[in-house]
This record gives sequence, C-alpha cells and structure tokens, in this order.
Amino acid sequence: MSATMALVFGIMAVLPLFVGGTAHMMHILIMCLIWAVVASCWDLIMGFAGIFSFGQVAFFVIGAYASAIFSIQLGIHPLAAMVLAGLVTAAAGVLVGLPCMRLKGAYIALVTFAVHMILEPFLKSGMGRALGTGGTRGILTIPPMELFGITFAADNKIAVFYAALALAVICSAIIMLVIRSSWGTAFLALKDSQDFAASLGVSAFKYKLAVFALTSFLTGLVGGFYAHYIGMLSTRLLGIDLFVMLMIMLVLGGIGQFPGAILGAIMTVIGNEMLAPLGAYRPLVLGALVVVLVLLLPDGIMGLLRSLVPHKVAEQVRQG
Amino acid sequence: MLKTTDLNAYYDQFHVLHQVSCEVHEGEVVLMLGPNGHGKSTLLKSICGLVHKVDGAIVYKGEAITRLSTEKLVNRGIIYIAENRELFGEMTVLENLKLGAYSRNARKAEKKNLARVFELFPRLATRKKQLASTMSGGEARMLAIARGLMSNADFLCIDEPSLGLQPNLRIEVFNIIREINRQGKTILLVEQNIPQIAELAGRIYVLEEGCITFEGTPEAAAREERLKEIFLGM
Amino acid sequence: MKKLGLFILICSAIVMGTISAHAADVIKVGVPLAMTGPYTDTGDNYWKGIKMAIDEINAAGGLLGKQLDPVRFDTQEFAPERVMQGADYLCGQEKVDSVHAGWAGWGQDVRAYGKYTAPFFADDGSQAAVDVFREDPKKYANIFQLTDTDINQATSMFNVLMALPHDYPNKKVVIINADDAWGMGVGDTLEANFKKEGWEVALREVVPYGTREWGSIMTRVRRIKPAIIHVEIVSAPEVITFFRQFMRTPTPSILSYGYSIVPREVVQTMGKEADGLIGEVPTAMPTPEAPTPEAQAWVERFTGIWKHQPQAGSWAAYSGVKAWAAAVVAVGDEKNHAAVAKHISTEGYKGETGWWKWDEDNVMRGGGDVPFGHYQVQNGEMVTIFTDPPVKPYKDYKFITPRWIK
Amino acid sequence: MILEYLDVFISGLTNGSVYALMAVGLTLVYGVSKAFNFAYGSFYSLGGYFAWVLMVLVGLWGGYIVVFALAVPFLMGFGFVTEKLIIAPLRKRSDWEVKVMMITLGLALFMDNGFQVLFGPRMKSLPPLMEGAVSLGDIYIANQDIMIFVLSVSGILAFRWVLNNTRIGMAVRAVAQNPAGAKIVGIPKNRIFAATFGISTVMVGVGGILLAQKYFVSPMGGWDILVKSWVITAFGGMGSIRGGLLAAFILGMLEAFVGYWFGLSWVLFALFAVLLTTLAIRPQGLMGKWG
Repeated sequence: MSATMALVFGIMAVLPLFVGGTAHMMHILIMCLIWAVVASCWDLIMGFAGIFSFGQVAFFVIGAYASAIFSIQLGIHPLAAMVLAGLVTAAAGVLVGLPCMRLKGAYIALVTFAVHMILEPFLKSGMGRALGTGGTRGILTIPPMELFGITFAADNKIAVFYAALALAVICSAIIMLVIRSSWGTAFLALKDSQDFAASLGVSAFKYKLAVFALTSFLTGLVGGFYAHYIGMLSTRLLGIDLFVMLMIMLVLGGIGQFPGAILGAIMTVIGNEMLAPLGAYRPLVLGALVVVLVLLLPDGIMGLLRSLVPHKVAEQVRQG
Repeated sequence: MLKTTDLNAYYDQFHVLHQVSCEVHEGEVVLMLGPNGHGKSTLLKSICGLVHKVDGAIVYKGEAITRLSTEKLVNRGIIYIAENRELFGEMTVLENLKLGAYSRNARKAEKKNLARVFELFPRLATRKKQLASTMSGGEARMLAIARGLMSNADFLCIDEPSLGLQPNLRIEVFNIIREINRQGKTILLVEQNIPQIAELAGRIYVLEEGCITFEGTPEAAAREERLKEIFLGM
Repeated sequence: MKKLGLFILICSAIVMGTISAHAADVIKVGVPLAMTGPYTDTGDNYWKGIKMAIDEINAAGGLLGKQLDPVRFDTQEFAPERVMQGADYLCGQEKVDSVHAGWAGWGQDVRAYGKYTAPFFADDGSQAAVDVFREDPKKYANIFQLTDTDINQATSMFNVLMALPHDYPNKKVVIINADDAWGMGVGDTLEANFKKEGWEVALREVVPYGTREWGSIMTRVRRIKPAIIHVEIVSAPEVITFFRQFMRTPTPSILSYGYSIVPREVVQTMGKEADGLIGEVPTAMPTPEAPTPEAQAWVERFTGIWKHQPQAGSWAAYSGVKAWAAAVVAVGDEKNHAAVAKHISTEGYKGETGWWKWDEDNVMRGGGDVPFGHYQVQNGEMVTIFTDPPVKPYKDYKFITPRWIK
Repeated sequence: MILEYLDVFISGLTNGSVYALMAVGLTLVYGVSKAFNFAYGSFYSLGGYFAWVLMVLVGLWGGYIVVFALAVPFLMGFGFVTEKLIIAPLRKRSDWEVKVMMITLGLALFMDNGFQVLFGPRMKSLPPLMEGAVSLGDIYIANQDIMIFVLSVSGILAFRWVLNNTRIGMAVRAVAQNPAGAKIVGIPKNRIFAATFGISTVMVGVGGILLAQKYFVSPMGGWDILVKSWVITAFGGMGSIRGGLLAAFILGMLEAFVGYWFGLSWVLFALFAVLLTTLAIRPQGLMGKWG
C-alpha cells in the first residue's frame, strides 16, 4: 500500500519538471491531488467503513466556504482558517452522521445526499448571506495562502502544486494508518456483520461517528485549500458534474481498494481532459465508461493490478 | 430414481461434500444421518440446485440434472422442504400454498393437490386466510411440507422436519411423512430424532465430515457399534 | 508495481502529447461555453453567433490574411475551478488571441481571464462581474461585457412597465424570481424600484429551478389581484407552466417575463397562446423588422444558416467577434493584446445597428445604437414595442392589452 | 379563506398523484431486489422522449392511446434487458448494492447525455392529453390534472391488484419477502428481478409521458424526479407500496401548504426536515420493514 503511494506521489513530484511551464497542466495536476484526497476520504467511509455516504461533495464545499469565510470575516491566516474549516466540517460530519447511525443502506445515502441538496439553497439564502457566503454571487475574492514569503495563489502554480502534494501525502498517510490500525480491522468486522462486530465488543456507533468526523475533517481541510488556491467560490460546485466525477474516480480506482482512489482520481482528471475534444459526447462516453468499468473491472484499477501481480507480491503491496 | 456419483460441493472456500455417492429408489424413504454441520443439508441443497458450486454427477430418472437451476428441478418433480421453513410471512396460508404450485408442472394439478393437502392437513384448511408469520411452529412446519407437496413433486427432500417441535407434534409430522410416502412419493430425509424415524426408513446413509461412512438398512445400522453414538447422541 | 509505474508514465506521456505544435498562419480564438449540462442551451445560442462571425471572416480571406481557428472549451456548470481551467487552457496553453464567451461565470470569469491579456468577451449581465472589474481596472483591461448589468436591465424593465400605455387598476406587484444570481439581481432591483414609486410588493417569491406546479402561488396571486406579475426564471418549462396555470383563472395583471421571454421554446411551444406576454432582451436585435437594412440583412443571414430566428445572445456574441476583429485590423497585430483591448474600449465598433461603445468599466451599456429591447408576444412572434434608454416606442409597433385583461 | 385552503388542497392532491406515480416504481424495485436505481430519472425522460418521437417527430395517428399501447412493451423490454445486462451480473458480488448504485449512475449519465446529443438541449413539448377545466364555484380544476390524478391512482390500484391477485404478482411479492423461499418453490428469481425492473420502468416511463404533456421533456429533467421519488420512497418506507402512496400525498400536501404559507423556496427544507424527523423516529420509514 505504502509502496504504491510512494511511487504515485513520487512520479507526481517530478512531473512539474516536464510541464511546470504550462499553467493549464499544473492546474490539472493540482486538481488531481485535491480530488485524490477527497476521493480517498470517500473510499474510507464508503469502501472500508461500508457507510453509503453521498455527502462528500457537500463536506468539501462546506470546508471551502468555511475557510474562505473565516479568512475574510475574521482576518485570520488562511492556514489557520483551513484547520478551523476542517473542524467545522468535522462537526457537520458528526451532525450528519448521528441520524445515520440507526439507518441502513439506501437511507444513509439519501440522508447524506440531502445535505448536498440542501446546501445550495442554504448558501444562497438569507442565512447563508448573513454568514458571508455571498448568496448567489458566491465569494469572488478569497485571500491566497502566504507562508515563508511564498504566495500560494493561482498564478504561482508550482508552489501550490508542492503544497497540494504535501497535503495529499499527509492526508493519504493518515488514511493509510487508519486502515491499517485496529480501526481498519473494526471497520472490516462492521462491514461483514454488525452483530458479529458487536460480539467482538466493537461499538458500531463510536467507529461510525469517528469515521464521519475524520473523513469530513480531511475533506473540509482540502476544501479550504481549494478555496484559497482558486480564490473564488460559488454554489456551482454543487452541480451534478463534480459528484459524478468523484464517483468515477472511486469506481475506476476500486472501492475499498485504497490507494486505488488516488490512482482513480489522477486517471479520471487526466482522462476527462483527454476526452475534452469529444465536446458534447464527453459525458456520454464517461457514462458508458462507468458502466463498462463496473462490469469488467469491479475492483477497479487496483483490483486489476492485484490480480495481475502474483499473489505474494500483491500481499506485500497490501501490507506495504 | 435418483443417484449421485462422486458429488462434491463447496461454500466459498470450504469443501463441504467429498465424493458423495448415494442412491434413492422409487417409493423409498431414505434417511440421511450424521452429526450437525457435516454436510447433510448441503447434500439436499446440492441435489435441489441450491448450492452454487457443485461437481460430480446427479442422475434423476435416468437424466443428468447436475447444475440445473432450481426452477427446472422443481418442474421435473424434485422439491426441497427447508429446515427453517422459508415461508412467505406476509402472505396467507392459501397464498403460500398457491406459490408452492408455481412451477409449470404443478399448475395443472393445483386444484387436485390443494384438495389433497387440505385432506392431509385439516388444520390448514381452517386457516386459509391467516398470515404465515402468525402461525405456531408446528403449523408453520405443516405449511412448509404442504407447500412442498403443492409442487406436485415425486421426489421430496425434507430437511429436519421435526426440528424444534414438541414430541407429540413430531409424531404427527412423521405420521404425515409416512402417509405421503404411502401415497407414492419418494423421500430423502435428513433427520436427527432417530428412534421414531428409523422405522419409516427403508435405508440409512451416514454422512460424516462430508463423506458417506455407512449405507444399509436400519437394522444393520443399529448393529453398528460406531453408529450408536450418533443414534443416542441425539 | 512496474506495470503501475509504466501505466502512469504512459498516461502522462499522452497528456503531454496533447500539447502539439500548431501552424503559424492561423489565429486561435478561444470559445469557452457550456457544451454539456444544464446550460447547454444558452451555450448553443452563443456558439451560433460566434461561429457565424468566424465563418464570415474566414470566407472573406481571414483576419490580417490569417484564418481564424476556434478552440472550444466546455465550461460545464461553471464550477470555479472549471472557469479557471478554461482560462489556463485557452490563454495559458493554447495561447489564443481572443476569447469569446457568453454566460461565463458571473464574476469568476473576470478573475480567471484577467490573469491573461487576450481580449475576453462575456455576456454575464451581472453587477458582480463589474464589481470585480472595478477592483483593478488596469489588470482587467482585457475584460469586456457585451451586455449591461442585471441592475440596469431590471431598471429598464421597470421604466418600460411604468411607460406602458395601460391603466393599472392598483399599485400591487408580485415578483417571482429564480434563486440564481441573475434572478436575485433582477428581483431585488425591481422590488426597490417599485417600492420607491409607492407600489406595494404584495408577494416576492424566490423559487428553485425545476418548479412546475404553481398552485400555491396562484392561490395567493388570485387573492392579491396584482396589476403586474413579473417572472424572472430563464428556463422555458418553468415560465410556460406558470403561464398556463395562470391562464386557468387569470387576474387582470400585466405579465412581465423580463429576460425569461428569451428561451425560444416559449414562443415556439405556445405560439399565439403566449400573446400578450412582455419581456426584455439586452443587446437585442429588434424584431420582426430590424432597425437598419444591414441589421435586417444580418437577421436573414442568420436565419438562412441556422434555420430559426436569432435568440438572445447570438447577436451579442457575433458582435463581440466582429468588434475584436475590427480592432485587430486597426492595430495591425493580433498579438498586441493590450493595444487591441485599448482600441476596443476607446474607439468602439460600428456594427449592423450602429456604434457599440463600451464605458469605463468595459461594459456595453444599454442605449444609443444598442439599446435594451422590450418585446411583446403578438400573433405568436416577439415584437419590439419599446427601446430603452430613453424609453421610446419602436417604429409603429404598439402595446396590445392582453386578452385576459377585460 | 376556506376556498383558498380548498384551492391549495387541490394543488396538494395534484402534486401527490404525480409523486405517487413517480415513486411506486422505485419502491417496487428496491423492495423486491434491494437494487437502488439511480437511472430512474432517466427512465422518466425516456418515456417522455418516446412519446415525443412518436407523436411529434413521426406524427403517429391515434393519439395517446396508441402511444401508451406501444410504450408499455417498449419500456418493459428496455427495463428487462437493462437489468439482465448490467445489474444481474453484479448480484453475485458481496458489495453489489453500492456497485448497482454506481453502474446506474453511469447509465443515467449516458442516457441523459444521449438524449441531449440525439434531441438537442432544448425542451420538447407534447400535445395536451385534455384541455379545459371543471369549475366549481370559484375553484377551477384543470381536466389535465384530473386525468393525471385518475390515471395515476387507477394505475397504482391496478398495479396493486396485479400484485395481490395474479400468479406473477404473487411471485414478485414472494421474492420480496423471502428470496430463498421463492427459489425453493421454483420461482425463477432472476427473471422476477428483471421483470420487476421492467415493470418499474413501465411505471416511471408511462409517468414520464403523462407528465411530459404538462411539464415537458428535457435531457436533464429526470434528476428532480429521482430525488423526489427517493425522498418519497424513504419517507414511506422502502419497499412498501402503501407507504409510498401515503408518503406521496403527505409530501404533495406539505409542498402545497408550505409553498402557500412560507413560499416555494422553503419546500425543500420542509421536505427534508419532515423526512429526517420521520427517519429519526422510525428508521424504516412510515410503513417500511427492515431487511
């Protein structure tokens, strides 16, 4: 697991040597890293913890708005705002997680997706505007992060890239540690059978809430990073496009196949750009691709790799 | 009538049945004995197409039926009557019985079978409109057997029909099985309450750790020291 | 593991391979529009105008002897990073010499394209975009708006409503708008204007897109019996269902649809049924008879190519391309972005209806030769009844009292 | 005042009948096969486009009766084949539920954009099913709405009758209640799954035609339908048709009255507030059962 991650991030780290001069390419690489974290968090909650949470994009947007609002309204340093935003998002995650504790499958999906659905009207409403969301206009001026005399703004993409890389490495490492820890085992037990897990003394309640808190914290943190990088926010993030893209990342990488989600994110972002010449046919092809991938590669790229590489090596990869 | 040759069955990674060969002749009641978890139910389910991974040969009335789907088997007259009954709880007794006659083979005989079943189980006749989930254990067991009979099957695989029943109800169930057999049905029976059931059986197989370890008449089985444990252990 | 590494290398190689060399004798023109998703419809309107302008220029021998080569980019749903990516792709990587958009991000686009120098034409119609521009007019000198802001358009709608040759039975108005930036901007402005004139805003409803059942609003409308109902939702199904449900038991109210009259389906679907509705289009080509022979010829060319009447946005986007081309010819160098932009903002451009002049905010303000058009549906077609500012009747076309007002 | 409430009440009924029609198919598939269909909204659009192609593009004679007569077998076949092709193969996997959600989401993306490429991004309209209105004093009820109400309620009742009184309907209920038991008695479970999917496609597709003549068809128009059906299904209890019916009319009323008292922008908040409260008290919905 860690070897794959090291390789992926290692390759990512040297890519600016080749495309560092092209803002467009750097932007794509940065978005790869940002979505990699968001998709990994989703994988942790859905693939490992087995909770059908559909609120991932909502948490991302909550984090982004929170960080922007903290840095603008309170005038605090964007880094502090990001961490605060992470905490706010974690709180939101716990809040959403609580009613989900008693629910099953498609109901959890609905409740979490409801958060997604309601977020847009909320951000646009009077309440949202009072908080500083800018209503329907969005927030068009968000201060960039400045650290050690470097400005991590949209016109300094190489700096942003390495900051994003550092963030992605840290977040992925946390996710990996969680999966390998006793938590990971508990999740597996929970996924197999709630009753069985209970007999082992695993408290479903505690772990599920904890995974909601952790994934939303990381997602919110990255959302904050996104806000300060792009420098503007609008509710258009909540369209169906991003949601579907994230889902494709997960399908492509393999659900519950961490670090497959990272690979999935990178391939989806890049693949989506490569399909751009198709114009209106792009989403058509994407949709068909999802169908074919789920049928032919049910465990995603990661599953394919594991079946390609001899079993022992795969085991090593998994063990790290 | 039915013959298995070198039958193997698997659940996921677990190899449950090993090279099982057994035979049931027309009109016979064959009793399958053995400790719990050694593959008796799996054998019945393998015959009835309810186990995904099976190899070896099953021949029924001279035709190979290995890996045929359950609905085809039911249509050919093989029915499984489950130990845990598997009734449709939110439906009435009558609906359960009608669903028992779902296969094409059973549909044409539905009326006749319904009359016969109500004759066999007069208590069901009085409770046609009752929901299956509200029935007592004994009644539900009767309903499960009755539903199996509705399939117009010639070959009944009955899985532990007396499980969880009080002694007097057990006797009733066994009497009914005897009556069914008398009416011409062939029965492969998995049971653990030997003393009462043994007299029903024409022959006995013993299945241990997925292998057949004994075959013979009840009298022969009773003479086997080794099997006494199984007999009395129940 | 090796296979994985190889795979990633191949992927990145393919990506880098897409940066291919281009011939030097073309001028690349960026066209970021919604090609997929819910905004596809408007994107299509703009594209038809832009394509027509580019084809005309190319057919006439190109610009400075070079052919124009449109590079399209799908802005999808205008998520912030998507808007930025469009700018990075078109200006940063493809190095286009001008960008022609329509709806482009309502302020987000100004930020994204302001980082580059290529002249950028948008049809945002949004005060938010102007506010961003004003933060740093020098930096954003390449940003041009083809239409006036929501605030000014709404004020124009209000002025025309007040100027209608119609006796309002009372001073009550109902305002219904969509919950997007445009709808809110128009709704807020109208509300303020009506209140200032001593009207009662008896009902102000903000509704989400996708609303099809208006029963609960109609109940209240029937009680209020307002003199004016203004609906501002730029989406055909919403406004058509509203109209049909209103017509079951109509109140004697002027139905003002503002910019929501624009989706072609409104007139196409309802035909004469829609007679009486009024609406507004900025940077509009007046119909059925254009103000000048050149303009009339343009309408006929457009109809000839695309087989339908031009819709709002087509002409604005077309004119954006032509204005830029004229400036390039005047400057003599398409690469001198600053000079081209300066020429556009100082000299303007002479189009089919007359002069286009951008103001100090690089906004094409309504008025002069390119006024706001105010329409009424008559006999199943949109007819210009007023232009503004100043509010004056257009040619001989007259407002007709809607049939539901006795 | 009373008249106004009556007016709003009628809007609520109209909403409710539309929602009921939308949601029954979704709850059916979930109840029988536990498969959650994200492409449900696209099937709705499919129905609308099917009718548009026949009536407007081809100009078929015979009106809606012929369209419905052709739509039912078409939609049934479409749903059946879709299930066989993309959902049945996933059933063997332990994590098939989430896989089904994803594959149907992919299908939705494919279909919606397919509609856009084929028919263009602009909305299409169909001729009205019925014109005119009934007036009762100051209250007007459009014949169109009456037709929708009558057709959808009778459609659902007919469907319930089929479920309760026919062999195939009983088999569908049997699979929903006890898949293992259904298999034992020789009900071809996989065919029932596919058939249910087909029936649900018919329900939503015919609903699409019925509503398209009032609300129009557009490529992305199905998402609203999906979300609303989903809310109704969960509210009423996934898998419970009676619960779905009840939920549809409760939510239809809620929408009408919240819209009347507070404004349409509060409807969504109210909808989810009611849903969350219900689920907090009864996690299985109004009439749902676990499992």
